[in-house]
Amino acid sequence: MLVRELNAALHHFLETDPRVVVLGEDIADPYGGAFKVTRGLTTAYPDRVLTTPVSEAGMVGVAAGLAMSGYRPIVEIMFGDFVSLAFDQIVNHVTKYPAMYAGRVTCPVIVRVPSGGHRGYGPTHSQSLEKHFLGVPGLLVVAASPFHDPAAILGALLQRDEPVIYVEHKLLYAEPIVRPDRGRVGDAVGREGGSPGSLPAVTLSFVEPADCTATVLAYGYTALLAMRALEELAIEEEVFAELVVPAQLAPMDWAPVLDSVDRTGSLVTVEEGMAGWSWGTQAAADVGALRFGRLRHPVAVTASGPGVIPSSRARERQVLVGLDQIKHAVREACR
Amino acid sequence: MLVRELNAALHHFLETDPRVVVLGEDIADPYGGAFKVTRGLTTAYPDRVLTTPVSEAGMVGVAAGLAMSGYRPIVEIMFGDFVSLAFDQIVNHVTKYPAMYAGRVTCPVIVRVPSGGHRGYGPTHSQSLEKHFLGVPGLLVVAASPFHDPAAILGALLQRDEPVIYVEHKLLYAEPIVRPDRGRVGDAVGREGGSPGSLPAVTLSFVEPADCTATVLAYGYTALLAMRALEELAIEEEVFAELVVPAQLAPMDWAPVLDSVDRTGSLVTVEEGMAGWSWGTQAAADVGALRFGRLRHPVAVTASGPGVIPSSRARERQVLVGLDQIKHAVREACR
Amino acid sequence: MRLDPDPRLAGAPGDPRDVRLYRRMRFIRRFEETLLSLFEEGVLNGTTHACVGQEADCVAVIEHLRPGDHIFSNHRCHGHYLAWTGDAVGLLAEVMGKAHGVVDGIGGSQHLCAPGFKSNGILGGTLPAAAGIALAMKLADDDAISTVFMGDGAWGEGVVYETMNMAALWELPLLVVVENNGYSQSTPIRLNMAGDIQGRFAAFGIETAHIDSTDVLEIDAVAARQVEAVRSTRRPHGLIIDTYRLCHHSKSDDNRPEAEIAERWTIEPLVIHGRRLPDDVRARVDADVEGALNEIVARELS
Amino acid sequence: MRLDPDPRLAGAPGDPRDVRLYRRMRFIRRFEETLLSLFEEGVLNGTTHACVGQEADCVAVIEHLRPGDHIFSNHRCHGHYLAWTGDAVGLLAEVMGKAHGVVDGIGGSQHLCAPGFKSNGILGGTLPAAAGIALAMKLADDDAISTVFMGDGAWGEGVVYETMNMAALWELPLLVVVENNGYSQSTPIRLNMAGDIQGRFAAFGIETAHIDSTDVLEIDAVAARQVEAVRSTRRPHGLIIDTYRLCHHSKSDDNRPEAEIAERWTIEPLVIHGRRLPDDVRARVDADVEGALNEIVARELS
Ligand SMILES: Cc1ncc(C[n+]2csc(CCOP(=O)(O)OP(=O)(O)O)c2C)c(N)n1
Ligand SMILES: Cc1ncc(C[n+]2csc(CCOP(=O)(O)OP(=O)(O)O)c2C)c(N)n1
Ligand SMILES: [Mg+2]
Ligand SMILES: [Mg+2]
Repeated sequence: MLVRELNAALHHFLETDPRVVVLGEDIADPYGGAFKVTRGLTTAYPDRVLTTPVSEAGMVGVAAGLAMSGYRPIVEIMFGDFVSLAFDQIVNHVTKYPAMYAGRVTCPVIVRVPSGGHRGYGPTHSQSLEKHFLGVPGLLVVAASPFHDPAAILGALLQRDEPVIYVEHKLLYAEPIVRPDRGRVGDAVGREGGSPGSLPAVTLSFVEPADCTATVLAYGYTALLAMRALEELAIEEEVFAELVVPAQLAPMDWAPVLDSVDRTGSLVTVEEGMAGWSWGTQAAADVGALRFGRLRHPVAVTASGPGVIPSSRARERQVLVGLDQIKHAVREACR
Repeated sequence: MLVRELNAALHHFLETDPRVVVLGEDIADPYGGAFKVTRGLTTAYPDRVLTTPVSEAGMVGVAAGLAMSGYRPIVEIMFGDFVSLAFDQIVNHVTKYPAMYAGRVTCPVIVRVPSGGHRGYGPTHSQSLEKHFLGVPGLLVVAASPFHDPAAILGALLQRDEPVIYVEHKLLYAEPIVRPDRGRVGDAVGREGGSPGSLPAVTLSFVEPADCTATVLAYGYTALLAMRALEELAIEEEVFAELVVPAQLAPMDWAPVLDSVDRTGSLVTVEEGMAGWSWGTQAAADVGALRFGRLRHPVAVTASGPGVIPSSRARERQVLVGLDQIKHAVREACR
Repeated sequence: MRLDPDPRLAGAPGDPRDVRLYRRMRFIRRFEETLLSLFEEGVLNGTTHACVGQEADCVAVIEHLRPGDHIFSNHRCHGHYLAWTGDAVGLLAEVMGKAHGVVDGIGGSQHLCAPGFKSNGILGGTLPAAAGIALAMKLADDDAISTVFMGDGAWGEGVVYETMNMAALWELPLLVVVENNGYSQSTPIRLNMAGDIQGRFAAFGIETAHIDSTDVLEIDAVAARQVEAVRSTRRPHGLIIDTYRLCHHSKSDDNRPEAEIAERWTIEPLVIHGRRLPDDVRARVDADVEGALNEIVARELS
Repeated sequence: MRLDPDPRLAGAPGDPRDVRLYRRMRFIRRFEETLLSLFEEGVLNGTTHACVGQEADCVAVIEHLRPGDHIFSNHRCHGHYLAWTGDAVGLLAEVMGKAHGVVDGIGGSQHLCAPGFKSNGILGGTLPAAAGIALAMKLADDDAISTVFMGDGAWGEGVVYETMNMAALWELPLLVVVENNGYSQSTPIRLNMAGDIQGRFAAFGIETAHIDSTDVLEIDAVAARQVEAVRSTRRPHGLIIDTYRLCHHSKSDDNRPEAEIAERWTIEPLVIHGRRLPDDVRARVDADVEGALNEIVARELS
């Protein structure tokens, strides 16, 4: 389960890396954080794990100071919806310092944002706001996925000097992590790949890649939905597509995507964030340009809404990207 | 001059519309605001024009309360770079209220953001952060332009109920506003157009539209740069392109763009914001899809950086979109 | 304002004041308890923040507000909403995500809107909006006041201080009611707050009353003074009520010492004020509330 | 720390303390005046915020800081930077946008970084970073302290209060120096601040010293106490210095009453402290500073 693996990873890095400091609201034991990702940390490392007041901007700012002093702060924003309060600290402080000080400092702050809907938490506790942080110069936007080892990802991020927003979809917490292993990802054919310097992407399909006629690019919880969509389409309709799941959303490593698109000739992107200037639009722009004239269809950007996320479960389902919407897009793309 | 016309417009609307309230830092006379857009307002309308403490989040929040009470607050963020501090108020309050209250309220807050570089103000006083607000559900993002009457735009916005971010590039303040008039825009052939419900876009060219072989989509100060680029290309190289300048950046009305692209078969977008998930990527995605297979080239998204905006003028020029970069992109697109 | 609520819940004609206050607190208590059990039964989903134990604040403060006034509430808003509107049907339907809910099932438990009432689950961010509403009242130059309810934890948010400063500078008719239940979600106030809440108001020269009580009559007296002070002076005032939350923060997230909770059950608002009523009267009111709520729940669940 | 600066500017060996303090203030004053005239001549572009009139704060406070300590400054950072580093060449080159500037000409006037020193032009947002640096010092368990300079106007920003709360709660070795020059850009403090600055610190239980003075010796004595207090108690402290800015806020934006400004010229730091030096000594120091700065300017402009 993602929540257990993340919790174990945090214990591990606090244990092995004295530079790691964890900050967040209500993370102290016995409560151990709203989603229990931080359970046990204050007990084991009272000095380097601080439960903070309800001050999202302040805690990210404190993390900036720690990071510029050689520490590796990991900040939990209780609900990703509240990272909006740290927008200035991330845009005008954390990401600015290394560049505007001409490289005299690094500011490797990792901001964890438990995000996403499907829980009926309503308009201010269900959002996926990461799209607003894409393209902030110097910022890495990374997403937990059902197919990436969170410890490996966090470990890689702790080796790098860029600040990071790490998106964790709430619905993934209770999901198992299925790692690529000897050419398979669970029931699917799959492998990990990507360019040096970028976090790896996982590519998988339910038939041989050569038989896939579309590429689906999805991250986080929508990667899980997309996998289900591909499985159902393969079994029920003999429609075959390949799924590419990046861990790194920005900057984007297009290599694994292009590798697949060059086989399938068609691309669908899926994200839970609201439509309009969303993550997938950059895929449409870049892949559309890099493979101009070589795609059978325009890149299909699949997103939610736009609109607020209603607390009524029935209405929430209508707004958020779902299985049917994904299957429809993939069906079209496979034609 | 934009600054004079904006100032006159604010005087006019305060005079004619008792719902209008103006808030901002250092806007009181005799200082009259950092860029003098608000000069004279506190003297003429002391009750409805308030100089505020240095509290960007607070003043936008106060505006939200005023707006939900039937007023029409216009907030000045001294430098657009600081709108980052109001990100939560805009995303989780101002734009949320109308939708999450099921239409029981409107929250028509207008946030003015003097933005942009080319003045050597350095990394935190030169940015164009509007791209991060594109695609916020319920939010209009609008930009002042050299070809749009600011009074007409503000008047139209005051008739609407959506919250607005109104981007004013600092370099436009001292520029004259050239209005489309009887088929001409200054020395160019041009007209205003667009779909009902959207603010009009201005389309212009230095030769007959039929002779243009590319469309350039640019807003704000880059529209002025693009116009120069087109003029020079026309005169020096006999390369002819058509310029489309929208006032409304999000949601985007593609009609005037498609109208031009259907003639030229090629599209270049220009913006001063940082590359990556920028305004132009949505044009690439949408126009690329709407005119799939009918464009000669991929949509060329032209933006700055990415990176910080150095205070050194020489280095700043290297980072910000400039005339040569635009001319190069247009030359390629016209082929 | 009232959305013609059931008199058995919001107050029956001819209720003496003591009875009326008890009835209204009992109504809120039983509504919240009903909601929590519906969650446990899995009938409801999403999240909720009940105000069990804090009913005296809602009722005592809102007794002194009138049509034209405005209330801005936070995530723990049911008591405020019910005390203001009496609208049990709309709120239950809203939490159930129904179309006839307060805001059509879109906002849910923490995002309510009715004439003179709004709430938002983003902590602290509601304060400047409440100040803006107060500014609108100032511009309209009437005697209405804007009231905002916040907790102890919300003092972590910077925008709260930005608002205090503007409200004091501009002399806005704003009443800031702090329901200090000693905890911010799981965190005791000593781990979240340096200094104290009185000092936070004092820093801006805002006159504040502080009461440590769950007795609706005691709170009522102080609330009356503060509401009247804002109304007449047109300046912001604070009202700090030290209270206690008897339920979970949300649904199943309580790590507080059992002894601490148990002790607070002995001095909760219904116990304290209930004693003042003859047993038969109290029994009748309890029956009224039970009857009215059961009808509503039955109707909404059918 | 010092980037082996010119002793004629940063302090000559064997300078008696009085002379040293005067020299360092004179250095900052003349550097800023030189910069402003270069702007007027159009040699420089962009923007700058000079600290003419506030030199006593920079010098008196930073006298008591030592290698290992850290300073976080704001938009008006030249005096702090020069007092800490003595690096006139780097700062002039930086403002001129040259590659050998403090940060290669990228940051410019308000975004400086040197060992133990940083500044940022975003008001208030520097405070949590300074607190984070203090937290790092606390974790390292040495006796270093983190100092942050802010103005009266920056108290408008909410994150300042979020920081005060955390710094006090977590007992961080943070010294918050408030240079209260009575104006936020064009706005007098009475239009920007309800209550007073002392009250803002008191709200968080942070011990604060307040001095209304432009006399470097008076400020020096108080600063010594506050720096020592933070160093020894490892708890945050405040230092409020009421002062006055004699130059424009930035380059040409001063609407303050001329009489007010004129009066402050009669009690500015160099006048007050200069009186204490024999005329010949003062003349020699002035000549030192003039000579050294002229050489630097000539070299950078050539
Ligand atoms: C900006 C923001 N940060 C964090 C949260 C998560 N959260 C919801 S309630 C709560 C505790 C609030 O405590 P308090 O203000 O004392 O109110 P109480 O719950 O005690 O009534 C927190 C941290 C939030 N809703 N908004
Ligand atoms: C977040 C933010 N808002 C607004 C500004 C614009 N600004 C620059 S300096 C200044 C006034 C600051 O006043 P104060 O803190 O008293 O410092 P002083 O200039 O008097 O030294 C303002 C409003 C800014 N730099 N940052
Ligand atoms: Mg509480
Ligand atoms: Mg000042």
